[in-house]
Amino acid sequence: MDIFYSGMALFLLMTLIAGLWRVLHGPTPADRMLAAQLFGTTAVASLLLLAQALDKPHLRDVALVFALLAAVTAVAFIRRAWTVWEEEEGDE
Amino acid sequence: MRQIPWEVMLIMLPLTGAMACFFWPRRAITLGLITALGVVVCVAGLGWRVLEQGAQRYAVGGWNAPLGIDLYADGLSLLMLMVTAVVGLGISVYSIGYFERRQAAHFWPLWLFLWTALNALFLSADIFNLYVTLELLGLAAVALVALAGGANALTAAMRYLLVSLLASLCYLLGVALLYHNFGSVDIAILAQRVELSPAVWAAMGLMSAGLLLKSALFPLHFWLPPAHASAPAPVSALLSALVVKASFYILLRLWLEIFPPAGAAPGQLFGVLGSAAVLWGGIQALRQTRLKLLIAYSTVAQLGYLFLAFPLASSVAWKGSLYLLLSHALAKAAMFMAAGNILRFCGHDRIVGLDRVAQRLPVTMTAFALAGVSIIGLPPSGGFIGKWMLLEAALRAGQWWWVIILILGGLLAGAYVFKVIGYAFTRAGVLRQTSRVPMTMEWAALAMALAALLLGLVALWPLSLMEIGLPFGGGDAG
Amino acid sequence: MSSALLYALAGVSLFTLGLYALIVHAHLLRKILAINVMGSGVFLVLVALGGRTTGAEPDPVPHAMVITGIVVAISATALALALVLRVQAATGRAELPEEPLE
Amino acid sequence: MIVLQWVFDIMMLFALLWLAWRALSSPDLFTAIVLFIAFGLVMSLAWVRLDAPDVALAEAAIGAGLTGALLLSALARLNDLADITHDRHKSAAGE
Amino acid sequence: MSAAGRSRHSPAFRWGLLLLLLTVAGGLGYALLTLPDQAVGLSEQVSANMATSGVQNPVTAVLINFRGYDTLLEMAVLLVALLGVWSLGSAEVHRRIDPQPVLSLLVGGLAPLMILMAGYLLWVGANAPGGAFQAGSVLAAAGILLLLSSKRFPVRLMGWPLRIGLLLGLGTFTAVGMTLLFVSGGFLQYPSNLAGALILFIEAAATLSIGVTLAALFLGGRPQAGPYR
Repeated sequence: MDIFYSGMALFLLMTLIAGLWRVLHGPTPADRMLAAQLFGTTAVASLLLLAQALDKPHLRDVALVFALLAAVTAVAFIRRAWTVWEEEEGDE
Repeated sequence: MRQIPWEVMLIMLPLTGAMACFFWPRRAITLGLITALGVVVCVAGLGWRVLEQGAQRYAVGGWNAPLGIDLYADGLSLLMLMVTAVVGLGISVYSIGYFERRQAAHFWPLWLFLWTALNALFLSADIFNLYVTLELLGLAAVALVALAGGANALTAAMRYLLVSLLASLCYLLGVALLYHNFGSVDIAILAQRVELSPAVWAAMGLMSAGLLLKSALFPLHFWLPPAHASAPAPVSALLSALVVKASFYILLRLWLEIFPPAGAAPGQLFGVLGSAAVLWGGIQALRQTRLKLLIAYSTVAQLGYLFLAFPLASSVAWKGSLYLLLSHALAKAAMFMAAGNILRFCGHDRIVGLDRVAQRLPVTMTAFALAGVSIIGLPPSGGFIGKWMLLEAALRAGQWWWVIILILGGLLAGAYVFKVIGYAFTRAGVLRQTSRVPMTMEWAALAMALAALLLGLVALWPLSLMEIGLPFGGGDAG
Repeated sequence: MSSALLYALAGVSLFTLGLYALIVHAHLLRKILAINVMGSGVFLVLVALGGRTTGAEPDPVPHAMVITGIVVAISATALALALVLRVQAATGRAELPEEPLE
Repeated sequence: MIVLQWVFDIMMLFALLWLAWRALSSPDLFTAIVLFIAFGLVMSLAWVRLDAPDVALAEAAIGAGLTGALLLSALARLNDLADITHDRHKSAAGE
Repeated sequence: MSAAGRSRHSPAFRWGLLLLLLTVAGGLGYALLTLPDQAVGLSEQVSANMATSGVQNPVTAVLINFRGYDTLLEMAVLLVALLGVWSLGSAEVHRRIDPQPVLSLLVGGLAPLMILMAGYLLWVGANAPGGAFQAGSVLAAAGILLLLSSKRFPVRLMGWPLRIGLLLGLGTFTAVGMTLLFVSGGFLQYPSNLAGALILFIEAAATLSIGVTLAALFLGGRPQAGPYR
């Protein structure tokens, strides 16, 4: 069972690295940001798996904090970065 | 009857004062002055205790080292605390006249937090706790530099912040290595356990590099002149007199207690860099056209002297270096305060434009000249005693070449001090409107300069304080 | 070589990498990122070395130190970012001038 | 199991170093910040791996979350400021 | 922005630096390899004293009890950073805020969840991973979300209520420490029967303060309606 969970975590870590490609090459900032958000989701998933595999229930708290805090970066991105570009297009 | 733990009061009083000043910005000046007086009383209390009972160790929270954090006060920490209290009181008085109400509301809490950090640093016996105090000190100092506003001060503050963070991280990495090699962060315990290994060498390199960067030893001094010259005058005084000395103090503690087995080679390197600082700082100071920059470069030079004790590494040399440190703190505070007065009076600090300041601001110029006496190292000032002791230590160790540096440095200092005084007596080409300088600012500067002189007249008392707890080892009494 | 040591070595690499970027890059925002990377490196060394004894509970003291360090790091970062904004407003550039003063 | 662990460790450290390197060298600042946020994330996973869940929690909240938000908002303000100064120069040239 | 990656140093300098830093890294790596094989930390002392520390989580015990003085100073560091940011100038509050229904829906759901999470982390910190700093940062995240989405800036709260929030943690820590000095005879020396309660009390205040301070740091300046207007 342990090997199954750890293997899954490893697999998720690999997807995480694969997702980096989008961050580096995503044409718009939104692409990059979304890729980073995807990272967060992957990390949450791997944490939940590790919690099960290592029998450490407190890792679920870490996963929960990840999930919640991902929202803050996303909103910070939307509120700050996004409005600036909208103004640029809309105002002129 | 339970004893009052003065060392705890020394840290918690300015901390509480800072919080109070932050909470009641309108009452900041009153609250700040009360706190400053309170701190002086606490230093006196601690001094009395140390004189009567010898070095003091206090376990915070009742947990003794290595698990907990100890506060430690011996003669060395006591002298640092005393000079901080004297300079701090002077700066507190000076700043009443200097800052307008709005700025005072920012200045006081930051300054009291900085004072907290200084006291905590001089009392700490724990290298990780020292890291926290260093960060507190650094952030407060940066914020105080930025208080001046304007492009110069802001860029200087930014540079200072980056340097300070970099230095703290180097120091912390060293702490990590020492902790994992010997299982403690307490200086006394480390001193017992330490034995030379590659990890200790690495820790020594990292911690020394970080602390040298913070205490601006040549060639790592590049951040100091802009920061010290563009800060508000009381802040410049603070930085030059106390803040750079704090990191030097940690370096001194580490080298005296943890790293002695490392041998003489690193000490020689410090000595060479110190000599370079004395000469380079002196020449640069001489070349400056602005008074505050001149004084800032003079700080670079004077810091160089302190490192001359490392190659000599005898009790006399350490004491001489500490003596120079104390008198430089007082004299440099006086100089920057005087420069602040001149800046306020003339509206600029160009040296050639010091239009007869000597006649028109006699108290300020007296303060500058007296501080200059100590900086040059003429008798009967504190600077003279310190240099004399270094000279003696150098001759006794047969390393005569340091004597040349001491003499050349003194000549350079004489040249730049007299350059300022000379222009202060003559009429400038372009005459300008002048503005009034508050009495408190003038007399605060003079008081600091007189204290620096006094340090030369009562030399025996500080020297006997230095013996308490034997921070410099016993042996050759001088 | 244990995995604890591996992580500590990675910490040293992060420290050096950050130091290089701190010196080489001119933009202040990137210098701040570099300082943060250096900090992470130091924290990694601090915690990783505490777990050298395999099987035992890791040492909690470095953990507490690192939590302290993380909070110090974010305080410094926030102050630095606020300063960068003021520097940009005052000089028009988020870089330090080549010549320190005048 | 042991081999899997080693592979996991090495991949994680590789990801960590690579993210740090790219965050500090990619030409676009926004990308750099996003990579830095991802770096904080992997850092937090590293703390979990090192059996330091308290630090992992702090890193997840501060390192990956709040620092990222701070950096993003600072970058947006910097760009705002640059636009304002740019506009000022443009209008000054026009008048 | 595109110029951000540019460097002003010559290639020779960069290569020289790279070489130097590689040497440094090599030296440090070698130093790490020579450390003793077994960790020589303070685990034993910590576990020996856990019974009287008042909590079950060793990291919380170290942070608030054994080395609580470090944490006290660190709270001061946080406050100093805020003072520094405030002394630089006032914050620019959003110039134009459009009503965004999705965002307010998101925030309306998330913020209470975060506050709940902060409370949970604070509570659980006594015997499991968690504690004041983690809880405080999650609280700060909730605050930042509210700041980012609120249609109106909470001006009325920006005077002394804000300052109380900022000072609460450091103030409580100091007050408890000093009270203990006069009651039990040692600064920050918790009596073992009260330690758990006192630690929770300090942590609760610290959580609130850390949350408020970090959220205020996010504003990037002194709130306009602050005490210095």
